[in-house]
Amino acid sequence: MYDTIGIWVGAFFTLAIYSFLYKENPVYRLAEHLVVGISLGYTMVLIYNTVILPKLLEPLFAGNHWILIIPGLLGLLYITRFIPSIAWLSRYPIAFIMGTGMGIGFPLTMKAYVLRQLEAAMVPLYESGMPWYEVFGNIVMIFGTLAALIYFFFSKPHKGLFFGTGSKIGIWVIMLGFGATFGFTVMGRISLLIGRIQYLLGDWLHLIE
Amino acid sequence: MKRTVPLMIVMVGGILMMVQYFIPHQYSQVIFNNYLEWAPIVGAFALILGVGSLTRLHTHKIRRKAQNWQYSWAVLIPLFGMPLFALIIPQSLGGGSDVHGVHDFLFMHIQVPIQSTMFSLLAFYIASAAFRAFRAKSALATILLLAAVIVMLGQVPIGDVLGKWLPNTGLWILRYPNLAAKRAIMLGVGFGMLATNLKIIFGVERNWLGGAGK
Amino acid sequence: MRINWISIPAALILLMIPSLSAAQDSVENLTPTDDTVSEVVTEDAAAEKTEAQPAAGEPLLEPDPGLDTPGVITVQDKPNNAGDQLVVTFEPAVNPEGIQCYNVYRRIVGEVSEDAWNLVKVIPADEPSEFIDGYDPEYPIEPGVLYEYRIASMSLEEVEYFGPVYGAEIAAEGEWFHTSKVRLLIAGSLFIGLIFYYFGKAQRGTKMYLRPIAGIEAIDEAIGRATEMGKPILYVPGISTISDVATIASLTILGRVARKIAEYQTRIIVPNYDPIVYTVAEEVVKQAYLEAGRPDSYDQDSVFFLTQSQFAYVAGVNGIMMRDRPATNFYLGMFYAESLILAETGSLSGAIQIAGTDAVTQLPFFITTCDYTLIGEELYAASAYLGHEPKQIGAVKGQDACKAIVMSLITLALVLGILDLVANTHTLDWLRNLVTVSIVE
Amino acid sequence: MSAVNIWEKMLNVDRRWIFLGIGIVSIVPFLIGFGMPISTTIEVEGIFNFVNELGPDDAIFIGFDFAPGTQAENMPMAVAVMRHAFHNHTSVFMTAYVPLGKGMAVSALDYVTNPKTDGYYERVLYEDWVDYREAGITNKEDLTTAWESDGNVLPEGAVGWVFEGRDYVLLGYLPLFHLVILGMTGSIETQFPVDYHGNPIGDMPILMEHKSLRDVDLAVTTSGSSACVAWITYGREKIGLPIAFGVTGVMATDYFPYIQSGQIVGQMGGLRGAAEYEVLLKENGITRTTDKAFTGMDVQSAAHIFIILLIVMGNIAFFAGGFHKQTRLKGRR
Repeated sequence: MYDTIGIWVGAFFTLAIYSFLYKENPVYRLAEHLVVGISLGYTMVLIYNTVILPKLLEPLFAGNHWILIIPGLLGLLYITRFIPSIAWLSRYPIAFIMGTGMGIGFPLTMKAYVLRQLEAAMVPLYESGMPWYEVFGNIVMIFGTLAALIYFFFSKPHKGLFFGTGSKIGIWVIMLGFGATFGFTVMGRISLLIGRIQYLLGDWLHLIE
Repeated sequence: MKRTVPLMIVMVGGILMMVQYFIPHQYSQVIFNNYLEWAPIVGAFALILGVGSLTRLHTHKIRRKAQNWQYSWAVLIPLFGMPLFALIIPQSLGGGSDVHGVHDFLFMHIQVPIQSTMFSLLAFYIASAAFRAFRAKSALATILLLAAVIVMLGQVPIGDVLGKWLPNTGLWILRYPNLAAKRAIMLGVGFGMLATNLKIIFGVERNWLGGAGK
Repeated sequence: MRINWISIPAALILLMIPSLSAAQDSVENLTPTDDTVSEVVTEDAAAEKTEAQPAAGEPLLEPDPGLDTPGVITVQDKPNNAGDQLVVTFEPAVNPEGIQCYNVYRRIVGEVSEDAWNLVKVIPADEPSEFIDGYDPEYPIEPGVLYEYRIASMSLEEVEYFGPVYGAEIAAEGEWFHTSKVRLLIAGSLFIGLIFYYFGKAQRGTKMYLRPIAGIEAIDEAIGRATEMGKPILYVPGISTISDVATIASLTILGRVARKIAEYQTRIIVPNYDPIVYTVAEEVVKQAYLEAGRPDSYDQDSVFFLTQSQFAYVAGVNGIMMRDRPATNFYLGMFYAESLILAETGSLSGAIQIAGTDAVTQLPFFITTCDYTLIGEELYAASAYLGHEPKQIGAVKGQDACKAIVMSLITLALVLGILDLVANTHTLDWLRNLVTVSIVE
Repeated sequence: MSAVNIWEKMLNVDRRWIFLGIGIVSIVPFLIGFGMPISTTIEVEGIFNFVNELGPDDAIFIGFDFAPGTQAENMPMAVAVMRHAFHNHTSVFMTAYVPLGKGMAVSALDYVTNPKTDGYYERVLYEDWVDYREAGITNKEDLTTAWESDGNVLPEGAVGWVFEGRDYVLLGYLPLFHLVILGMTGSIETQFPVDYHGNPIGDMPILMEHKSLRDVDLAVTTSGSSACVAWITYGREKIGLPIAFGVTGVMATDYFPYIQSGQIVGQMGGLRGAAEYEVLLKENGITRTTDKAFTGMDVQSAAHIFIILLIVMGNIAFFAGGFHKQTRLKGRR
């Protein structure tokens, strides 16, 4: 019973959203507003159950973690954002999260985004037993990376053999990459539609398995 | 006090965390472990900002009877109903275990279908845009569209049926030219992120302070 | 300008020398030297040698005299940690027959009660007889504390046969620098150094060259056309928050666009998604009208907050496009799925469209539907170029220098790779090793 | 009526007709069902083979790092990996990077343990086998034997038991999850003292054997945002934890560099990636049938063809109608 009602309600709201394709209407507007309220309400419960209660209140009331008052108070400063005269106090917790996050991120980004990628770009063009299309692929990969980097190089005009031709090849490679992204994006959007149709035809109407 | 202290917090915090990475010593670990304990607590309160501004926006709408103000109730009621049902009256609808409460019903059978459907609207828009806006206006746009068509055909079973070269070419584009483009972008973005990290830590970039008075 | 280019190979060499030495360091770390190995103290070894202790819950079985126990245990401090790990090596039993696994027990020296022994590791008999103790969060190793170890061979019937107790002579200690992170430190310092070098240069007022970005010309031209047609201009600053780099860049460009518009006396429409971005955007446009000397022609209603719901925002902006028929649409900033719907409607309304974002997944849609697109970093660079803030230009320069280093290294690798192929050498591996950062700490 | 007007009329067709077209194209193949075969790629095989090598002593993480918006793509991936792990008796930890991901984890588990699902696993809640735990029976085989010898019969259609706290544990969501990953490299329990039911996880056999991420063999992140990268930056780069990606089609192309550099063991991209995994599961006899992703691929074929036709027709109308001659900007590309 619970499941049946649930699926009917779900199907109703699914169709409510699709009605937007025909025309904007009150049912769509209702669905749109509901989702904003529910998702934030859900997050509130979750944060309370997973952080505020077990990591702040319980240790505090257990009495041996008084130090946790500091992050608690720092967090409460967010509220000052709503009192214009002391709104600047809300910058403190933001600064704490922002600064430490930036600091932690720096070496790790350097490692994952730069050094690892640099290392992986240094591959031999040919190793014994490689089919021709892989060798050709490696050539495209190395020269393509270089050319695309030239395209994003702002200190020199895109003229001459190196910068001119390089950036031109670069933009071609970038366009091939974007073409792939385009194709995959189309695939992704269709997949989401497929998911909904499976829900409507299968879970709701039982027309398909 | 209003600008200097936050900027100092950012700088001290940032440098401390950066240096900490290179020091394996136990003192540095103690700082780090404390930080791991504190950060989620501070971060959790950020939710107040979201809840607060949403409540303010919609109560204003209701009070001023602005256009479509009735719908604001559809935001406010579940916003405060969810915690009410989850924490204070977590009773079950279907009997038995706690998974079948009102709170879970709202999430599983309203939130999930609506959000999934919202995104699937894009499938319709992509079809429409394919016909009305995706133009091979220039050489570059033409390459892009050609690559897209090959990849699109290569990714679905019918590509295999049309000819083995289709999926193979699609995969080749993905594995080599696409990789080169994405790696170059990644390196560029990586440097961009690193530079932004530094600019924020050293107070060159201060936009994040904005919006709370001078 | 010339000096910058000379500094790059110099920096390269700088990068290589220490990393080479670091590579040697890390090799040395792997081979233990004598003074780091502790002397092993045997303690009533003979007494416990044959003593068998049944595991809890198991019936007492006849001790199997054939089951051998492991030999000498050596303990070393593991380098590059907080003093909470020890490397424990033991000699496996000479006769491994009938041994299922080895149970490793540890206790603090001086604690004598029987429950002082903690089972810290179970090693199957066929696995290497070296392990790192201290990963188990339940039985952590305290820095500066001396421990004793003993290992039991467990038979297939789950009976334990204890070997002798060995005391470690050294305690775990934390180090003040992680030697395997040298390369990362060098790369990081090099980056910070370059960025600050260009910051300094920019602040001293050195004029720095940035290549003209074609998008800027397109922007001016598009504004001119809107003026000719007497139609408004739509500026969408993306749907992200103020902390997004793309949003910041977009607001800088908005300033420039608004100034031109104020000069030409055209109308601008800026619908906003984020409340904070809205307040900043309003300031930016007001300021631009002021700078253009026409503060009186600023229209209060031109910058406004629309809604904070993705699809409602799109519907709102689409409505503006169909009603007001702007001659030019700017989409600059961070975009998500809505980019497609915006650009499609705009293209249908016949407007000139200029887009710019660092959201890679949305770029293909902009490229196929818009007249001009700023790709990724071009957006940042354009804003630095237009914003005339010296440090921002300095940062772009610094990043370019780093890209140059990366490009030279990849080129060098390419050359060495070909050399390896032709001359059958192994120079590429050597170069790769220089930039390889170890994963496991 | 001139020729140009026909093209113009065609281009300005009410888009609701196109909406209707894509709607029909996406529904009809479901009702007919071609079941066209799908070939597998090395990117997905990489993950499959990795999980296939794992046994009862090993553990994996499945990160439900997506919101309901992308569940159509991400959910089949997570479900496929979960079924693979349950089949091999590999322990499964479930976490969520985004708040709404916790709900996704719950519904994935519900799906795999739902009697309506073909080849489902019968779930035994943590409190239901407390006696066995207290008697010290925590080994997977012993537990099943003891459980069945006490009169518990595997329901018809089920392919095995899964014990909460032994075969799986649902940890859920925490804010600033990248820091949670960092914290779990030292100890999982300090980050998640209790599971989502509120059971203390420290007493669970699964936790006693896998106390930190160092004791975990693989983390599969199913993600609809850049959340997956955090597993690399904070998990892989810190302790070398092997990572596998299950990402939406929109993001899939961005992460090919990570595959080539060896930072991830493999990647499932979009519905196609999930379908490949389902095919691998079936081919290797781990499941009897393929699942939702595979069924969806027929529709995917039809829809792709339809969209390509639209692009081609649109461009023909555009060029034949002479719209391309309305040059707009000099600096255009």
